Amino acid sequence: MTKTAVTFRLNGAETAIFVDGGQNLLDVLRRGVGDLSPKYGCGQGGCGGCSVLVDGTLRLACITLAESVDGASVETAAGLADGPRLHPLQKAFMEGFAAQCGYCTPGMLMAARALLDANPDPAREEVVEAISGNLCRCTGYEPIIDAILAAAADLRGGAAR
Amino acid sequence: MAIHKGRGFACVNYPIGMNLGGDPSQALVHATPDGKFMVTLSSIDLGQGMKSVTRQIAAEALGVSVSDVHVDTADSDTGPHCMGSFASRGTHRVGNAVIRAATEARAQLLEAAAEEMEVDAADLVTDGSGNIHVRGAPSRAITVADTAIAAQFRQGRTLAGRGIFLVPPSDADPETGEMSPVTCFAHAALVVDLEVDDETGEVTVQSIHSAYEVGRALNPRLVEQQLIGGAWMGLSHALFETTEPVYPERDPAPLDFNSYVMPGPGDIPDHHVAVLERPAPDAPYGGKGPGEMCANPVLPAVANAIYNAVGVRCDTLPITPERILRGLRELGGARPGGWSGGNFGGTGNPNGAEPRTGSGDGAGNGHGDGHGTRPAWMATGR
Amino acid sequence: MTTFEMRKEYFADERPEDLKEIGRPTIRQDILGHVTGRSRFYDDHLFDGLLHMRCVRSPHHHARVRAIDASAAEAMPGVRRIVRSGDVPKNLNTLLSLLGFGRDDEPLITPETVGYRGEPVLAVIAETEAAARAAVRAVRVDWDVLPHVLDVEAALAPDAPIVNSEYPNNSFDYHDRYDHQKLRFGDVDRAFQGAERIVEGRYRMSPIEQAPMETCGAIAVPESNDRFTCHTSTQALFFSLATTAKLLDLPSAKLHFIGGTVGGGFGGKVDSVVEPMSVLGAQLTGRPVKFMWDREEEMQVGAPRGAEMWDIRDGLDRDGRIIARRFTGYFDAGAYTRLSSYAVVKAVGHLPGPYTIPNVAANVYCVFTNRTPATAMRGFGITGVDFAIECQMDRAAEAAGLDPVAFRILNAYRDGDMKAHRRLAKNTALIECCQVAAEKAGWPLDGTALSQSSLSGGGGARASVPETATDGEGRIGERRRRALPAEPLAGSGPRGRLPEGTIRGSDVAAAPPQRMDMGPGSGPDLESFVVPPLPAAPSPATGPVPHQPPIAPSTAASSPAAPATPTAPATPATPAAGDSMLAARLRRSRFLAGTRRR
Amino acid sequence: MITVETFDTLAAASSAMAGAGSGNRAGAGGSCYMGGGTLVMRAVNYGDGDFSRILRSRDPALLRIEPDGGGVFIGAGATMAAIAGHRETAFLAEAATAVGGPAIRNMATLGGNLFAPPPYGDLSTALLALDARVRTADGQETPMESFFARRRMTGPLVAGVTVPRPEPGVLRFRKVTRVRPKGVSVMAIAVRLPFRSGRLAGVRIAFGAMGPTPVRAKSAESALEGGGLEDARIARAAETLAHDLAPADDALASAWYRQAVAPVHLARLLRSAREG
Repeated sequence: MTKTAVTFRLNGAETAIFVDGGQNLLDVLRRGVGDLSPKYGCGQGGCGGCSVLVDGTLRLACITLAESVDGASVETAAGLADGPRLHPLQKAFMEGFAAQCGYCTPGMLMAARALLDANPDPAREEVVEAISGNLCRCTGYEPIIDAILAAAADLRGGAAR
Repeated sequence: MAIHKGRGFACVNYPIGMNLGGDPSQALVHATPDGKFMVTLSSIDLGQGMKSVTRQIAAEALGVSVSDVHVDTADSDTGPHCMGSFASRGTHRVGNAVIRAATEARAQLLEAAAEEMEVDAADLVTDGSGNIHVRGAPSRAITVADTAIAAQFRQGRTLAGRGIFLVPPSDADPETGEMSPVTCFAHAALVVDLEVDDETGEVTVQSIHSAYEVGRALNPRLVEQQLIGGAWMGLSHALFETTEPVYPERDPAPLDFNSYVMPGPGDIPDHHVAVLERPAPDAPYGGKGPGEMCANPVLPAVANAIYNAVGVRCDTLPITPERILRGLRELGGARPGGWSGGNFGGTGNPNGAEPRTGSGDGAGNGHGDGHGTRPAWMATGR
Repeated sequence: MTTFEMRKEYFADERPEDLKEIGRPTIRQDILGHVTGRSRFYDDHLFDGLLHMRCVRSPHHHARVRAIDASAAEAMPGVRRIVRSGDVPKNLNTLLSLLGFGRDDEPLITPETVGYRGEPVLAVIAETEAAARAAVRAVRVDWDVLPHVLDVEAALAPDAPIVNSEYPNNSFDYHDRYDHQKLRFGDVDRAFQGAERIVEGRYRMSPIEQAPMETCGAIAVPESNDRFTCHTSTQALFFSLATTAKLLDLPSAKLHFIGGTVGGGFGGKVDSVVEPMSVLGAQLTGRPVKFMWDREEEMQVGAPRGAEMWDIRDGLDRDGRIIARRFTGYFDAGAYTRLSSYAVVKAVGHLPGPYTIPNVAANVYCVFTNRTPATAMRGFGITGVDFAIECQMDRAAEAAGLDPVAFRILNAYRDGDMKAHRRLAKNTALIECCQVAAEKAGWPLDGTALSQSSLSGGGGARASVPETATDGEGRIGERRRRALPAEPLAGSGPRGRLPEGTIRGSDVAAAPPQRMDMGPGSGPDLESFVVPPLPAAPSPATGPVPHQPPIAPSTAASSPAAPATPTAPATPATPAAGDSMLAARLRRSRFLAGTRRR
Repeated sequence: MITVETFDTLAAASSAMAGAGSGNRAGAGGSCYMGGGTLVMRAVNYGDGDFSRILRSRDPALLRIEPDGGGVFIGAGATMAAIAGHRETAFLAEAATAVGGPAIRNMATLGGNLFAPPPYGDLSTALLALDARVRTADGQETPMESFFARRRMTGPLVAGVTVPRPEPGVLRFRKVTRVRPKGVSVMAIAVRLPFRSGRLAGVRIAFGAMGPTPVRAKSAESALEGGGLEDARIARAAETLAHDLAPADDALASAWYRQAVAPVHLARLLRSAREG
């Protein structure tokens, strides 16, 4: 089988790997590179469990052709924390009981991160829209929406200080 | 077009644990050399909070801080048997097993402390934050850590416990159905307020006011997670979900989340929850598992609210816009407040609507007289 | 918006508040792993040389495999192993065999006749998932398509296709005796005759997918110590381990199962299909093998909560008390038993809902149809009938002209009441929940409803078990006898086409008293048998018996002309066989015995 | 096994595709052009595409959104997010935003939307209502309607569309879904309602998910043409829909339901247009 070399930055670290034709980014991140934070939920682009940022843009890794990220910067939930220091979103999800089984959480965090990067002061409806491609089967979404709003407030406060 | 408001009620009880018993769970507890405790299970945490609630139960039963307890699960080589995480059995069965294991470990802890302090173990109590002292004399104390070190390195004593909980198996009688299904029940009641679009059959659920009796809320935030998420799933089952939309035909069959629909983050109603606690005598600190029963009352309450709104009895799940629309067509249009009336309510009626006396003429006649006036209970809540 | 309040004033004197850790909103132990993406779910383990296993599945609801040609698939690049039904050492199981409940009826990989669309007949193990998929597509199966049945009522008809050869009546066998589980408490038919109002309803629900965000899966790894480690998404670790040991005929000591961090389950991860598949794959290849469902499989092949249908008939007195309630329930099990048989028993134990009703009867069927087998889901055995009951309660309240909440409080069970399954109610709190929910919603209740309590008003006369009418209707095979093969069916005992209520001599040992009068918790009082008034029975003499309403039509208010009381044969008193049956069940139980039998 | 070929220009990709004797999607040669991947990669993941070769192009022209005569040219590679966020295509923002969640909108392209089977194709429905023209790699332009009538995976690759720019408020869009805020279409409706001297002139009404491709409701257009948005006229237009729509049953809704509520949703959309 033909392999294609792909080079990209993963959470800031240079990464190079050979991929199969048609292989998706989720598979490459998980099995190839060993970043297990994005999750397989459907392989259809329908659940958001594999949400990652590619060059700062929210994408679904399971329907991203792996070789299309050659030269790009990929960010995953594994890169959210700064060493032991959690990102405000992580803290807010933790304190707000915004995860139960935790399987949707990494994807949800990346969707929220994409929102807050673009819009530090979102209205509730904007949060709802931002996570509308990310499914959660446990929480009923309410705690997740609250946590994202709390993190936004935290981030704004942090910026002011 | 018209949007019709409706409100519906339902209440349920829910059996806790596997039906007919025979579903044991075990737990092991042991101390590390300096008095931290490991709880070893083979139970599954699938989001309901098994690791967290058993940790709190163990801490309580041991008399130590939750930060000094860690739950390790699930490895069949190290964790003793557990029947599994289903049937709302986790808190009840595993929790009881953990209490037993922790109680045995605690007894050893107190004996070890008593030996160090040269007092009677029966006179010792724990303060829940790492100290053991003589009852009524907090200054006559030893730390849990020192006790554990002494037990291990001086006394040669283990601080460990084993626990099992089993509701003995039973059977159902073939002729009468006599049986001992479970030992305790959780309870719930709720009111759903919604709107029905009588031209499209679309339903918008606006609010839920609920009361859930859970024995004891061992961790109120975990209980809240279950109740809020469970009510969401109840709405989903009431209005959205099916693998066979035209059951019993198998097609069309949803194959993805675009066609297997569930309420999105924009479909979430307000939910005002009250939790009542009537501890079950045989449950860990009285706690009953809230994880399954929370969804159940939502389904019929939604159906009843739709009937209240437009007079269509929705007896088939899920209650899709199509089913409602077909019902409306059969009915010849919406019959809001569809209900044949009765003499009830009267006190604190926020609408000021007069109670009516209806025909009460029996089954299925949901739309007798006086559609224009709503019974008091139909009034929109706060 | 969510609000959350603890109503500590209720049951305060039953609840010591001296606890330190219990009741605190302690943060979840697993939350740091969840928010950092480092929680290890089953698939979050990496193995060199991991192989991928996928199934060839039936496109038909019911079909026989004439031949399978896997030669092209076998020759494809990356394909390591074709796995055939013959590779499964003990290729027949029923999940609840671990409890000694039901007969083995389902293969892991089906050798010949498939009973549902999606049933596996072959598996492929390959280097990549893509290679496995390509190989699956290259397998050619020659199918002999058979007639199928999808509707529960049609499946119970005499001439319906046989879905599951182990249960040729298309219904699960209860107690080696009946084609349904019974509940009999008091005498509903007599009570209907005295009822002021009759309320009836039929309620249905279609199958529901548990839809955990993590699909079902397992990775099995051959270890250097001649064991297999299995990382699994199971909800029941030892259940899956024991099922795997049984199907693969492996000593359980060879299996090391690891799980416990699961991406949602909701009942869909009890079935223990993925674990034996992956371990089998690891056995056959000597390499780590992953078997997981994609989302399409999760939705259509993974067992859903089954469909149900409930008929409820209520009789109300003048005051709006429910004096009789009768259920006929149908659980659509799909092609194999899985857990549906047990859901039926659980549902029967739950009837008639949280209400005190002096006369209750139910016949509940576990029906086989040609669809994906059903299994557990959040609310197992209860959600469907609770929907039916609570819709019915609104209908009945309407018929009685009562406020729906007040009507429920009027009929609610209270401490000390006898339930239909003959155990006393305790620790009840339905009334208080009704009151609090109504209060929060601003739903006005009258003084009577507000003054009620679960703690009072129960017991006394409500604590007794009423004189109960029983019957022998629904013996195994009665319904479909004419359509089935002539030879006797295994496990169903001696039978003949006898009128309902007739009990043959050879059946007497297992036959029940026809009417029993029991005090709370007591055994049957052998002195008090009387000949029961049985409901009107269908004539046994007329041709193929169409599926009758399992409890014969009542003769209440709506048709007052027929207070049918056919005489039934009196029968000698024999105590119910519950104890001996339990013993048999325990003897059969592999799980309780704790060891695997050879 | 899949091979992927990436070309610097659309023309090169198009001739490679033509050389393979196939078209935009799976053709005789088993080649498939991939834009954003939302549909193609799903098929790859599930192994159910009938192609073994994926063609891509990194031609920057595919991403262009720019004025073109009296209208706008949108490159086939422009994503929903790009269209929703671009000043030149602000009139399409509502329809582009109706597609998927944010991640899908960052990936899904105009080109893919033109070929998406129902219940997808919301943006294409709006483009049909606007009488856009599909431009192919060979420079030819085809009206949307003819494009949909002959839509197949053969022929030259699509370079983009040119869209006549509607006056503000002239394009009205409505998506009916089961799930909020985002679900796939029970139906999508796009109407172009240009008024000239108080009368409608050049009405176009398009429905998505009401047939194998987005489709015009021409009888309803005629009912409105030359008049205003009076209730009676709206009712008359709504009544005619059954003639022009041919929805299928799917897991979201039956054909019966779609037909039953299409007049309701069209009438609501028209009334809301009247009310501004």
